[in-house]
Amino acid sequence: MSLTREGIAYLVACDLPEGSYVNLGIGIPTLVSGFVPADREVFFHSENGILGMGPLAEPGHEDPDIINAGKQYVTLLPGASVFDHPTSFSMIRGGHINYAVLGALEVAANGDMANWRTPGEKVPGVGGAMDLAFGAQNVFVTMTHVTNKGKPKIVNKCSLPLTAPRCVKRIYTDMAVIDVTPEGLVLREFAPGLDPEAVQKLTEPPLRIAPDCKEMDIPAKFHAAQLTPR
Amino acid sequence: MSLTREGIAYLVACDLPEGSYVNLGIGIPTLVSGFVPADREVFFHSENGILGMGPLAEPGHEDPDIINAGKQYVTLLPGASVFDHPTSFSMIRGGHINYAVLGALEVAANGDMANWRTPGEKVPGVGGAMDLAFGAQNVFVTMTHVTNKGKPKIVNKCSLPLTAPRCVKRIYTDMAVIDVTPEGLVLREFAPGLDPEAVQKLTEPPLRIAPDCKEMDIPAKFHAAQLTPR
Amino acid sequence: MVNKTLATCREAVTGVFDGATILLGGFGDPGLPGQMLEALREQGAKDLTMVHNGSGGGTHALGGLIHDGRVRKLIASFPNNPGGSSFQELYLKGQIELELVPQGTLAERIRAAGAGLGGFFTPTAAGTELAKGKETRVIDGREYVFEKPLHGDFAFVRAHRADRLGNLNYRMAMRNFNVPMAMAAKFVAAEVDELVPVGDLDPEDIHTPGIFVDRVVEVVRHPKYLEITTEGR
Amino acid sequence: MVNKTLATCREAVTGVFDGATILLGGFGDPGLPGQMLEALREQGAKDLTMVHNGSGGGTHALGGLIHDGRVRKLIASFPNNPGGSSFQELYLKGQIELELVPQGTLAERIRAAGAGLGGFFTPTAAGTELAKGKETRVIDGREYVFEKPLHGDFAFVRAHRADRLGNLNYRMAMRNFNVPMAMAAKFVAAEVDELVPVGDLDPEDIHTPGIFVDRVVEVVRHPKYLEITTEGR
Repeated sequence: MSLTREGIAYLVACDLPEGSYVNLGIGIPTLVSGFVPADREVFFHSENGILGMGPLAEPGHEDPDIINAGKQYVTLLPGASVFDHPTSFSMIRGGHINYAVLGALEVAANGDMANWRTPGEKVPGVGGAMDLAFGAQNVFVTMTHVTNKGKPKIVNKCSLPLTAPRCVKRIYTDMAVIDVTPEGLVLREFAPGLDPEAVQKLTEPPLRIAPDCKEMDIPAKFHAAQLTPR
Repeated sequence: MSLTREGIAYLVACDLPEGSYVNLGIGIPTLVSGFVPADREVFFHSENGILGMGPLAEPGHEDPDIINAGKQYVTLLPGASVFDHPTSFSMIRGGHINYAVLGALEVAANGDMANWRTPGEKVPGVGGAMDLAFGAQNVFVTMTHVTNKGKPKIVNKCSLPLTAPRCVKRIYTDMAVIDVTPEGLVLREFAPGLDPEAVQKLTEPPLRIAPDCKEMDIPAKFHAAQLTPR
Repeated sequence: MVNKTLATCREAVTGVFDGATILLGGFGDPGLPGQMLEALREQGAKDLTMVHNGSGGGTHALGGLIHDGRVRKLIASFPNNPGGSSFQELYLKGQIELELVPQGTLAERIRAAGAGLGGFFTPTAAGTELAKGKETRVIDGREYVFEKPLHGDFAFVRAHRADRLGNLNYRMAMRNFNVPMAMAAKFVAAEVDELVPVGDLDPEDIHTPGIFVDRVVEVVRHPKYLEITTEGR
Repeated sequence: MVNKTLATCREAVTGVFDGATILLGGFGDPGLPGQMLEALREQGAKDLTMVHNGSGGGTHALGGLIHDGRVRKLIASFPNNPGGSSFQELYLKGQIELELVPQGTLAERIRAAGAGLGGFFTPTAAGTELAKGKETRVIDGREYVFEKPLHGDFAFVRAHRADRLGNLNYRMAMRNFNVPMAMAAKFVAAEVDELVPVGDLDPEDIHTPGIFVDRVVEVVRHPKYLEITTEGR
């Protein structure tokens, strides 16, 4: 068994503490905001100068001057603020953002992360990915555990150009939650129906098993029959 | 004959073109804003985050949150704006301020200027003086031509610690208006009743006489019988 | 009386010369001076270096300028935005140069130019491909990359309201690159939704003081330019 | 529910430890957190490094802290402001250390800390006494001085309005050093004229977003603290 994309996002949302300031990357991370418990205040940041971003705007109610970094029309929650790019990236690079949740192509055992150049991509683009990976207090990665070809994305050494070295704190996949620690990767949770050995089999570097390692406690609606395609 | 302090300020005010952005230092420079012709728009900047500063506030009408860099209560003119210190000094250091009008203790023939440490002063303080001297597009100096002891303040080489090297564009004194040029000091105007020789006598470096050098055209109320004490 | 207003964007772009470096504000649609770009297309200057977060979209505005072959070089963080086909095509043909800069570094380099700094050290990109060939330095135990200021000959921005003194006010997420870009070019022109009398803008609501701005043009928003410039992150 | 408000300044300064570096906002009276300073005097921490434009005045607020011998070092641009007698007396006796920094460099060093930069090159002070012993570099033909970021363990600022999320709004010339200082310390507390419900501050009127702020205390303005802190440029 494994998790849906929503399941991965749900796990991240559960781990974001009240009062935290969070930047969500494109892909699975954008789903995170939808799973934050209603009674928990978490503040979402957008690189283009918004703090306190709410859900996407309802069709017909878009404000043309309020978009997120993915250029979607979004809303502002009460208490939101707007500012310019230098201020926005001061929040990121200055270590004020508590959590950056980013998609990744590869994560290495030492926390190196690659997410800005896909193998086939001929025109490079980096956007705010590096600033986030270098600047946020905690970088959480969400991704499928393996590539479409079934190869591990958690590797001994990244083969793709790095976004930032040694930046990842925790990895959320459709199979597991893994911490990056100075002593290496530590398996904290595995998807329902799996066991540590099954996760290790699809993970290149050796996993240490956390003393309190356990099967995920996650609602059935987030269970998937197979590994989620990328 | 010479000029009053107001007379020096008047001369500067006449030279500030319409639409210019100007920072005025403490002392004679603060008098400049009072002599800008009523039909000429000149914008005054204050280091603490004001552009478009008006006259001092009338007693009883002070706004506690509107002061100038000298900590006096001032007013804002229509079109004024307020901002933080980094923005304010970006205006200065970034070369956006057209004219800084500053008092000085010494100016050298090459434009070196000293105005931040007086000889007797035991506790140093620099404030925004260096940023202005380094950053403004044009540094105009206003000062009495000689010290209280009758010594020239326009010297071959500054003896006091520099505020900035080679920064002064023009010097306004109670005796003369002198340009600092790559070819040395050039006398442009002299006070009514004086002549170039009289100015040269109290100026250490040699003065070149501008082809159109002339006696100042300045109202009689700005004339002083003697040199103005510092 | 100071009057920085002009009647048309055409007049605002007349001075642009071949080979100029142009800072182009906006991020997505908010703050993008679409009409200035259309005027620039008509004006004809070529071999331009354009500084913008993305590469524009389709064949309009920045995308159009690139499509017309008028841009020699793009300095951007995300030129592979969806829909930015003209750039991508020309880039793959080797007909346009690219300087790829992380978004925060791009913003900070522009700010440094406006602030009169000679350069700065940023942690972003240290140890990655984008730091190759750049000076690095370990400061207090962390590795930093040296970055230089990025000045423009021209900056074109879009604001919400303005007065004849060039004071600009932005709505919501319009500030983005416009605030630093308006500080960092020799000549700065803004297209704005609305011109208001001097004094109508509260001193606390002016995000770009007039000292930074040379020309202002009132351009009522055209729905066309709210659609065509959409780009991804 | 996030609630960054505290009832008293006393609670906001409890964590200050001996030897801490404190960024103190304000320029003259506007934006000066006078009650935080009084609370700090009572709190008792010593060997402090205070970062402020001037040295305060008389024996109140910053002047009082200095007068009480609690400040080991002052980092300032204009410590010789008229009325700042306690500092000047102690300085001449060799009982307090001074790091003199040009005002623009001081503001930029604080901003650099908040922005996560490792340092920057400024033209200010190149070739003068204040650049002695500092790294200099010629960049594009001009000489610059290298300056490092200036971080605080604590920052105390004063704003006009705030909400429980720590969002701050400043009136008029209150922004000064407060905006960069609120970004540059591990713990940031603001005293404010008025606490308002979340949503009352327009997103465009928030000058220090709550992300930078840890604690907020409503302190009705006391005329005393509008007088005593006056200092010269």
